[in-house]
Amino acid sequence: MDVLGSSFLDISTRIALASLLVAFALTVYRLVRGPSFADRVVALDMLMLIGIGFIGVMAVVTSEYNYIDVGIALALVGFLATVAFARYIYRRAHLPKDDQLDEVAHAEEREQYREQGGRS
Amino acid sequence: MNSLILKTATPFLVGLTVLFSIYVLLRGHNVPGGGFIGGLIGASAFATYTINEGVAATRRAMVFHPVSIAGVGLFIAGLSGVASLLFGDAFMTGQWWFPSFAPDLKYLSTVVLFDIGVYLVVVGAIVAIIIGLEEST
Amino acid sequence: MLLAGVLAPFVLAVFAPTVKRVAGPATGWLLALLPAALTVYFAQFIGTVSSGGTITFSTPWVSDLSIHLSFYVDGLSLLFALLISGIGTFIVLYAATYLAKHADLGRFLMFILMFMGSMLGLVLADNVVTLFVFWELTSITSFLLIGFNHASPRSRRAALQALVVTGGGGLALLAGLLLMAQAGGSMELSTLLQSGDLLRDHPHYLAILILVLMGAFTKSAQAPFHFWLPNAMEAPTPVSAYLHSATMVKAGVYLLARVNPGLGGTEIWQTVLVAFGAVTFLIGAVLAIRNTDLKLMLAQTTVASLGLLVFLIGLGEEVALEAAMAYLFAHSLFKGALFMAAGSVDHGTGTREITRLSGLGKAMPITFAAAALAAVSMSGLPPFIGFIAKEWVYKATMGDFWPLAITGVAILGNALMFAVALLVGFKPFLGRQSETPKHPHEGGPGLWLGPVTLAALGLLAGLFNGLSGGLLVGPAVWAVAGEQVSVDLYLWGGFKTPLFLSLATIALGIVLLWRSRAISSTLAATFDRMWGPDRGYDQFLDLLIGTARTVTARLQTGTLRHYLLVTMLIVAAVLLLPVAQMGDLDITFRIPATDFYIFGIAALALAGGFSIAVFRSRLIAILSMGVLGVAVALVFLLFSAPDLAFTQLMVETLSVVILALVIARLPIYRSDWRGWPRAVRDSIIAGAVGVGFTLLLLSITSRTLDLALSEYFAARSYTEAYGRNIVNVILVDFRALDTFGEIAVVVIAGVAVLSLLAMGGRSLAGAGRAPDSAPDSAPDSAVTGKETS
Amino acid sequence: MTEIIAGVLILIGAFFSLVAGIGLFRLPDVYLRMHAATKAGTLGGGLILLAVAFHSEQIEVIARALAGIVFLLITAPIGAHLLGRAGYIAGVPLWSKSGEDALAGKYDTQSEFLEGHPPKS
Repeated sequence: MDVLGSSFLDISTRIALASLLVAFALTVYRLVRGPSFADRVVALDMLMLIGIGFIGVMAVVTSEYNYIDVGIALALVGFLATVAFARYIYRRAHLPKDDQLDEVAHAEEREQYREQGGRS
Repeated sequence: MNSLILKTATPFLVGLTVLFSIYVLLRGHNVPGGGFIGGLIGASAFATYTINEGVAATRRAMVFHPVSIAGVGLFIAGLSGVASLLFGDAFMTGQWWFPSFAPDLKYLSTVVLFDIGVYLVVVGAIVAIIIGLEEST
Repeated sequence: MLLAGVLAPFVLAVFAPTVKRVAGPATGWLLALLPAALTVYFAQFIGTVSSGGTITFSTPWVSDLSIHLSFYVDGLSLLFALLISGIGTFIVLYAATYLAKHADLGRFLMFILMFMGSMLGLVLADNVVTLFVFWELTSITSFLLIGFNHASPRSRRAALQALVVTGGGGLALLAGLLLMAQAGGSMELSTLLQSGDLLRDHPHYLAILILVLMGAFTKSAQAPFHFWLPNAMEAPTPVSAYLHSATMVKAGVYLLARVNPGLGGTEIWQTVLVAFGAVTFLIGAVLAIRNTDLKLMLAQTTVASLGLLVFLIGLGEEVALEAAMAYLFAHSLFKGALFMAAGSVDHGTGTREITRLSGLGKAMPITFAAAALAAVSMSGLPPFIGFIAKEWVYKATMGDFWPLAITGVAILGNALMFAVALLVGFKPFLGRQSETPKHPHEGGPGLWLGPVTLAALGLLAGLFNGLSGGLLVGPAVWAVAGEQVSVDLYLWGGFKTPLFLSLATIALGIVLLWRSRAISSTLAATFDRMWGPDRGYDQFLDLLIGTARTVTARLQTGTLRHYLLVTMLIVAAVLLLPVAQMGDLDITFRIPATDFYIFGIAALALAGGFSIAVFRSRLIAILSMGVLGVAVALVFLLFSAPDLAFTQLMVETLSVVILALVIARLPIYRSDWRGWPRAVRDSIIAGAVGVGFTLLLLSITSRTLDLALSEYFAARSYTEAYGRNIVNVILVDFRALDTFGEIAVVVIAGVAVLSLLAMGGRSLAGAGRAPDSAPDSAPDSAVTGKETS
Repeated sequence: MTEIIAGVLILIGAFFSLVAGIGLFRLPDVYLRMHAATKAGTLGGGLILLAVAFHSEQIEVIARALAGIVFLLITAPIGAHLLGRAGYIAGVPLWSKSGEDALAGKYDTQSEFLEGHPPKS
């Protein structure tokens, strides 16, 4: 797999991939840790951007330029996911008041579940 | 979710995406792309449109019911297969037509027709599912 | 022409309902023309067949399996063909008048004609598979006919029972026939039966024998499988007269006679056939005397006579085969006549209970005459063919195979048959006329023409025994014995033991007749409590359905989680068990020498996967799946598979979007409340599946990959399909048919989702309430019909 | 020569992506993180796409790369806007040390009615 070209471009792509990887890791951290659900959606959106970065670099490295179509499609679909989740958060906010969206205390929900025998 | 900004941007984005999906579909023969991927992009375009503009707008935009679009797609795919029977080949063998005016145009064929059929099926079926989910509030 | 003969009844059957609508009362006469014509057609063969010749006909059907639609007419099949078409003529006539007022007479005649066609096909078939096809056709038409008045649950049960028993036997027969064809080296019976010795000492001989006997015994209602025949009396009388006395139940006997030259003659063949035959003969005769319903008595005597035939074929010497063929001929005549007479009595008086019938002679003179003649022939009194047949039976039992025992059985059985014959033939017609639900009256010509002719034939065949022997019974015996044997039937054979045995039978018969009322009541008392095979059949079915219900209840619990759990467990087992068993998976595990970032991405994919298992919120699970998907797509990309990466990303994100829509709609708990033990269990199973697939892939990649396929496509992709994107070219050109299947599935999936959403509308409408209060997304109870807890 | 430009562009792009990642990691609340993600992220992705365009020197690749960049520049801000709005309405708390919330008293998240600006319908 060692297709990286020689010279300056070679070095720069390696560095770029390394930093993209770190960014990817940080985004995954935020996605998993994110206190509120909105954080996680932001992380997902960031994930798409980093994906496009990867694709771009790989297009340059392998000079296989058809990859950027994958990038464009990813940008589009990433936007769709963000819109879908944003609307989900918005809809949830309008339902009868229950606490924060994330998994803080759900006491009454757990009791209800246990009353029903908690089997299903 | 009546964000004005979204409403203004959606038509432009959806239009561009549908164009892009058709582009990916038609060049699929020689370059990464093809009916299935084109269909997925088309489906996500209409999904965006449904989420932002609502189901009624999408139905108007798609003119026909999405499932019937999928049906037509399947019919076209079947037709392109059957066409090869007329030329005495087995079912689904590709028939190519090389126009005299452009001898090296290697594109007009039942195979591409089949690909378009696949595209319509994917778009129709997935949009039908998304509309179904959207509508059942 | 033979093929036309066999297929003609099927063709006419299709038009039977229309003929009924058009012709009305004359339907019987019109439709009866075909079987009559067939009888004449087959009759012309008597000349050639009786002089030893055979007629064959063959057209290729499935040639590469060497299955031909081939027919073969010799003495045996000609005798059967004549019986089928001859009696068929009268049955069609009889049925048209008997069911004249029935709404579905057209459909009934259609079934009868279809049965006639399949029966003709069966007796004339030469190719093993053709024989089996017609064999199954007779079972099916018999099912349709028994269950004709499908309104009554009893006839539905009887029809199903008959189908299950004969069908099951048919299955065994198919296996037996194919084994025999494979052992004998040819699919044609005529050539197969020449190589008898090859078959007899072939290692599979025992298996072939058992399977073929299974088929024959279930069809001809031998001992353990005899219970379906009396139950089949639920069918209208024409069916009982035609199928369940003269033709269909004889198919098993025909088969045994047909394969006798090939499979017969061994020690085991003889003992099995004689044993089963004798037992059935006794059971049938005893049960016959016990019953009081005319049709049931006749049905049990049929079972008895079938036992006698099998018993005679089992004996195997020429005399026994002559007796078998003669008895077969006589039985078809008198039993057919008696059944039709019983039908006329039932039609005329409205009841079949022998105890309530007496003194009908004056009201129904012609039926009485026919019934009397047939009964005398059945009881074996001279000068009827029945007498000759019984004489020959006694000559056969005097052979060297346990002579005393089987002669004793023969006498007892025949005596019982004698008593029943006279009971059925004379009791209802003699003495003072008893009152019956309907005022007794003679039926139309259609009703009495059949019984009279058949009974008369019984008499004529007896008188002109030289003719019937030489032309019909003789050639049949040649076919069964395998070589040309001289056969001459005679009425008077001098004062030899068979005559004395007949006299002894008649004496015993009269005694039984006189005490018949007492005997039947005592028998009834003892037999009713006993566990019969009929009850055994019901228990077997209940057991079968019971286990099916419990297994389904355990598997189909209705909650999606159980289905997923079971599926994943099976996948894990399939992947890991062979490894555990084989143990030595030669995996050369080496760290691939590629760039660092691939490991980075793999690590992040792992993080995504891990967070799905650990975190409790379903939303986090969905998003982590997103991470996993993007990471995998990037790996595809890094290994230069753009199409794959493209599709993966698209499908990944779209499914995340659809999941988001679903979560917002369905009343699902946002957080997944499985306790940690269950979460651990799920993770372990998921882990097992993962490890399984990894081992699978490693073992594949460590072997040298067979690149033949990729080279094939690479070479042809541009030259033949003018496309450089091999992946897409394969999808839409080389493997277009698979893609066609796949997009059909996509359409179906779309429609299915829509219908589910439309149907599930109610449970989704509930989503308006705060989703947390609703239970887990257990399916709408309307769908599973089971109240979810 | 184009290789040098491509290399530089990739480096800057990757750097900005990294900055976006760090921003996402360290910033205290969702609204600040959104800034990092959209601004730096889009810039990073855009530059790398630009690098691809330079490196390829083929017209249709450049066209597609530019289309991609335009696309990114449109979708990212809209996405961020939606998320911010939905987050605020859902009541995601601001970072304690950020200045006082300008909309606090004036914007009723339920009816989305801003004081002094009655909803048109």
